[in-house]
Amino acid sequence: MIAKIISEVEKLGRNTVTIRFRWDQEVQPGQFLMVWLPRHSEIPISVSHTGPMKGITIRSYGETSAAMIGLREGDRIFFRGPYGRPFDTKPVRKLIVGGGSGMAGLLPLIDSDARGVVSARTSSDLLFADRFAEGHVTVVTDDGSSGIKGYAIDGLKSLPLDEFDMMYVCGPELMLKSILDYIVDKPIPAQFSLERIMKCGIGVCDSCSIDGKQLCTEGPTFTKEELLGMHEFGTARLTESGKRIQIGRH
Amino acid sequence: MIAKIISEVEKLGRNTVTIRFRWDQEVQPGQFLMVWLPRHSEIPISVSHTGPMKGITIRSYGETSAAMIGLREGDRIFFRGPYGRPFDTKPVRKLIVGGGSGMAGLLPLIDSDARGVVSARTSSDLLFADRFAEGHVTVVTDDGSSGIKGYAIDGLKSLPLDEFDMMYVCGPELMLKSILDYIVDKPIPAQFSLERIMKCGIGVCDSCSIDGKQLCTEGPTFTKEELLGMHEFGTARLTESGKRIQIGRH
Amino acid sequence: MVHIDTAIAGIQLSNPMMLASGILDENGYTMLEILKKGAAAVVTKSIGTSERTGYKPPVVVPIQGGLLNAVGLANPGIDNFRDEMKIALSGNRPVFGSIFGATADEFLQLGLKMEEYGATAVELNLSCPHVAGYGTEVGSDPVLVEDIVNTLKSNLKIPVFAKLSPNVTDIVEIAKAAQKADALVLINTVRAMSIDIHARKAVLTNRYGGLSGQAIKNVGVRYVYEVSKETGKEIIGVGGIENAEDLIEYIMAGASAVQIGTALYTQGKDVFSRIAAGLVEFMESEGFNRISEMIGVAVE
Amino acid sequence: MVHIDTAIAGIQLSNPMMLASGILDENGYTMLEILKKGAAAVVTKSIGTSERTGYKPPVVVPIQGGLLNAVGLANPGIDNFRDEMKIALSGNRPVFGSIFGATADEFLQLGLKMEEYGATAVELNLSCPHVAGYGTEVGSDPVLVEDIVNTLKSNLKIPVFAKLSPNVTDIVEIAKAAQKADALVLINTVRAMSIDIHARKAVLTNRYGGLSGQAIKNVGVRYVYEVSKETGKEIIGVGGIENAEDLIEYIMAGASAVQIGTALYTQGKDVFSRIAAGLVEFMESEGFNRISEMIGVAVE
Ligand SMILES: Cc1cc2nc3c(=O)[nH]c(=O)nc-3n(C[C@H](O)[C@H](O)[C@H](O)COP(=O)(O)OP(=O)(O)OC[C@H]3O[C@@H](n4cnc5c(N)ncnc54)[C@H](O)[C@@H]3O)c2cc1C
Ligand SMILES: Cc1cc2nc3c(=O)[nH]c(=O)nc-3n(C[C@H](O)[C@H](O)[C@H](O)COP(=O)(O)OP(=O)(O)OC[C@H]3O[C@@H](n4cnc5c(N)ncnc54)[C@H](O)[C@@H]3O)c2cc1C
Ligand SMILES: Cc1cc2nc3c(=O)[nH]c(=O)nc-3n(C[C@H](O)[C@H](O)[C@H](O)COP(=O)(O)O)c2cc1C
Ligand SMILES: Cc1cc2nc3c(=O)[nH]c(=O)nc-3n(C[C@H](O)[C@H](O)[C@H](O)COP(=O)(O)O)c2cc1C
Ligand code: FES
Ligand code: FES
Repeated sequence: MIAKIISEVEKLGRNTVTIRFRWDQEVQPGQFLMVWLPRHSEIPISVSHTGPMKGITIRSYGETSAAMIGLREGDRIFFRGPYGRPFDTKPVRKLIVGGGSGMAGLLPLIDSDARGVVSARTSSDLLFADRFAEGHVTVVTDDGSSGIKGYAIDGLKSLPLDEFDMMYVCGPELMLKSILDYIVDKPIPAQFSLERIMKCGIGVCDSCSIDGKQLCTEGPTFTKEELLGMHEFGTARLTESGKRIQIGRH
Repeated sequence: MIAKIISEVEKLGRNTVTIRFRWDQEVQPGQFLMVWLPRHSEIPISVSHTGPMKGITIRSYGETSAAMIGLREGDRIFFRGPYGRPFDTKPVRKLIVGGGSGMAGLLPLIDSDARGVVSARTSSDLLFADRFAEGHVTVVTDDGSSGIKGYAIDGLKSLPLDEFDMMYVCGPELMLKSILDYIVDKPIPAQFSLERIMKCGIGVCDSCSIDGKQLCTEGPTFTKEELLGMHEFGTARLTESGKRIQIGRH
Repeated sequence: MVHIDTAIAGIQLSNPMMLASGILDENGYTMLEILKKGAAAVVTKSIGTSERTGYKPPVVVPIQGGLLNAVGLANPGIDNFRDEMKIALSGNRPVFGSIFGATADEFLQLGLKMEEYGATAVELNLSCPHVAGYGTEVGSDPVLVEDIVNTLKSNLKIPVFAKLSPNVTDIVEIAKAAQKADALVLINTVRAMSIDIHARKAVLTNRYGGLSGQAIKNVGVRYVYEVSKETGKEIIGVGGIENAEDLIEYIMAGASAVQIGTALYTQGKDVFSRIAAGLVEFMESEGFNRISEMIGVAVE
Repeated sequence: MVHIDTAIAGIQLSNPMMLASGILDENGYTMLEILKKGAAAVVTKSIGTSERTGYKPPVVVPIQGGLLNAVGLANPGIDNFRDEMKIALSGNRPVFGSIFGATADEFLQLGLKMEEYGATAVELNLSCPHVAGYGTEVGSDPVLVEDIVNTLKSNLKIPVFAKLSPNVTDIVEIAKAAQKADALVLINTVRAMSIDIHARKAVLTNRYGGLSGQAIKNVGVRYVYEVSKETGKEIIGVGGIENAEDLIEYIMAGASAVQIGTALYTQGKDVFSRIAAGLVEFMESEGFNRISEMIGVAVE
């Protein structure tokens, strides 16, 4: 494992923090780490800050992420990586669509020109909407507590998709699915970053697979075209035990 | 093991052959191979031809070397290496002193200017005396069947040692010892290549050691100065079992 | 003309390579993909009688020369595995159902289900913890091994493979206890552990784990050789195979076919086609026409 | 201020590293040289009652991740070893005499000689072939191990170390059989083999050999951890140590000192001073002042 001293912990709302640490390793937007919290577990977390002072942004969902957001400056962070296929960042005019903590992995893509759709269940869960240039972001919440009331897709509908070179999407799989369905016959190219259970991060345990591809090595980013051919996308996944279940709304 | 097809076997007298094979590996004069003959044994043999078409020159002493000289064109040769510290070949005016099969490892050093003293028990055991330029070699045999009757040292005595930049010596240890004793207070620099039992060739088994140095990794070449400090040089060695014995004339 | 097809327990394989149990074989679609990538057959993840989530991660740790794993027998339970078998079998290549249990009865129950699901053979994973003995595995008790193998052989129609553990004093004794098996699979992982010196703690949640990959190749070759020599049984070799040379070493030590696991991590999924190409090249240059001519040639 | 000295069985060591048995320790002058290079102590090659030339070469084969060896217990016989001990002891550091035999009586005879020669301790190599059991080692028979250890402990004044083999089903059982030993040495080599696919033959003349080096590091750490946890005994860790991190892993798993063998080949003789420097650096940055503060910290 790589061990680094935490130089800063920034609180982002109620249940989310960004942990910063110096690590001189090239990491590309879209890649992730397997972050280990001894005596808890090891979980996949995207790199939200890819400069020399790296950062990861963690939202508390369960046991391990809850414990991780309690880490403090001076504590150690243990991880392995970087893993995964990064986003292709060459396209110039970017449209960034993030749901919930999915925005963490999209943060490194935000430049002054980027346009964003940031969605969450409720206003206090919105992440990184403030990082876009003024007037460049559309906010959407399930409960309407901020911005448009609805789902990410509702934020997208008002945008001129043909003005972008690439759409980048990250969030719950059903959100990704609804967006893929929406753009399937539109000319905009898109890359999606998926999340599934990840136990190994290196392509051996099969817990993260979708249609025979491993999210951890061949993903987590996939293009629109790649996802279109997949039966399991938005329909089925395996649980921690390996049991096949239908995908429900997170 | 490296396996190569033998392209040629050249007979050099009664009990000595040179085996040639193509091997695109840089080998320096003075280095050796651990040559394996399946169902027999594995023995250290110097590289006598260091160009792309490598060669080793083997004299039959015992079980394995006797079997090796029976190898034929088209057979396979198995070995690992190259091992050992090579000779320093920068010095220009070379004096080459070889006893018996010790000439094999000196062959790559012979250039058109080199001067040689080639010794052997008897005329038919002389090796590579014909590879020196005309008039550049002094032949010595124990029984006087060719050249001077005596030991290598007797061939040396008539030579103007101060005309050489380096002396290179290889042969039985007692021959080396007598030469070292002879040149100890003379200004000529010298490098000696030693032979002891070698079981591993890579510095672990301790069978080839002399004063704590391993012939296979720190030798087999040693300078005059290095040998001068060694108690075991010319006096003691370990047998195959590891038993300490005095060194007798081979 | 070189032929790289082979057979094990009467089952034809288009080449000697199959996917090892526990690596990329929990999801039926992944097994299909591995078959497409050139594996002649796949072995499923080891399946037990009931659903288990296994240990919390870290369950796999990359180390020098291989992997350490302690997945904790995570599996959906045999009843939930029917779909995955169906998907995998749609590849029209052999699918071997790996099963684990603590008693002969558990193994039998699982074996019958695998047979019902259409498994081409069952592979008995004898490396799960032995309830009776402390720190040892089912596979280290020759009486239990014999009971399990014989029970399955008398009740199943499909071939039965017994996968043995290297963590025993005398593997020949265990191999003889498993002699009714149609083939032996050698070896499972070697007991090992990794400590993180900064965390001052074992990395695997289970602390102890199994070592796989290059580090154990020569251990596997040794067991295949010894068991082949002492029992003459058909053997599937496994442990650290990463290239054609490794595969040939196992074949010459007495294996009729091999399994590949950790190399999916170190070499990627093209490992099957790359090894197949290297195998053909070797056989051509060495004058072998069929795999059968190479099996056990080094054994003496 | 960081101190890297440690102690084992009451013997002070200037640092935790000693030379492992069988590597560069047949000639007294070589042992002296290794002490000069920074080893705190040396263990001699294993010596038996009579002179043996061992197997014909190849007796050592370099492989990926380490070495395979089957030297065949080549040794000059205890009576011819007096001189080498004398030379080695002139270095004024501990010299541990390693001995091997097939019976308690042979071990005793050898142990008494080593004591007479001035050995600081004896190390019992329990990995030679067991005459009674086929394919197993003296060290896999707990009754014999107990007999050997107890016989030596009641007759020698110098400390007795028992070096255990990893090639057993249950190492804790063997460690308990050796509980009277002053310290346990873990581990000897792991059974393995290498086949040359062009020669179609095992490379080692003995065919089977022992695997050492990096490939077995995590196996060794595991045994040290398990035995430390289950018996609480003092342990010397050995197997694949090549750098300071490896050494620290063993110490945190419960070893009080370590031995280094194969790294002399992979890293050269400066390995001792390089590891010592790395150890000091680690201890400084992690706030450890003494080795004793690190011993077994990962065991839980
Ligand atoms: C490639 C990748 C990148 C990620 N990046 C981030 C990030 O930057 N920031 C962040 O906060 N989170 C990220 N996640 C999600 C994060 O890994 C999970 O939230 C975390 O594993 C939950 O662990 P836990 O122990 O806290 O919760 P648990 O107690 O394990 O689970 C809480 C709930 O989440 C479900 N769950 C757990 N893991 C996953 C998963 N991987 N996919 C879907 N459902 C899951 C559980 O089934 C349960 O319902 C990422 C996930 C992946 C696969
Ligand atoms: C670095 C090195 C380079 C060598 N280069 C060559 C070479 O180019 N050509 C060549 O013909 N020979 C060379 N030799 C010598 C060769 O290795 C031995 O002749 C060979 O090992 C003998 O093996 P065998 O099985 O034929 O004889 P054995 O039956 O083993 O022995 C025959 C006799 O030679 C003695 N002997 C065996 N090996 C050695 C040894 N290494 N040193 C001293 N005495 C030994 C035995 O004790 C016995 O008396 C070299 C040796 C070394 C160490
Ligand atoms: C992550 C992982 C999980 C494994 N799970 C199983 C398993 O469920 N059943 C089994 O019999 N072997 C299991 N094994 C062992 C492999 O099948 C194989 O015997 C071992 O890894 C050696 O082969 P390799 O070096 O090619 O990986 C597992 C190995 C790994 C690395
Ligand atoms: C060439 C060689 C010879 C060995 N001879 C002995 C021996 O005589 N007695 C013994 O107890 N161990 C012997 N060993 C085992 C080592 O002492 C050690 O336990 C093992 O090599 C693991 O440590 P390493 O990985 O640091 O080499 C030998 C190992 C090697 C490589
Ligand atoms: S997380 Fe294990 S295969 Fe992707
Ligand atoms: S031949 Fe083994 S140390 Fe030199």
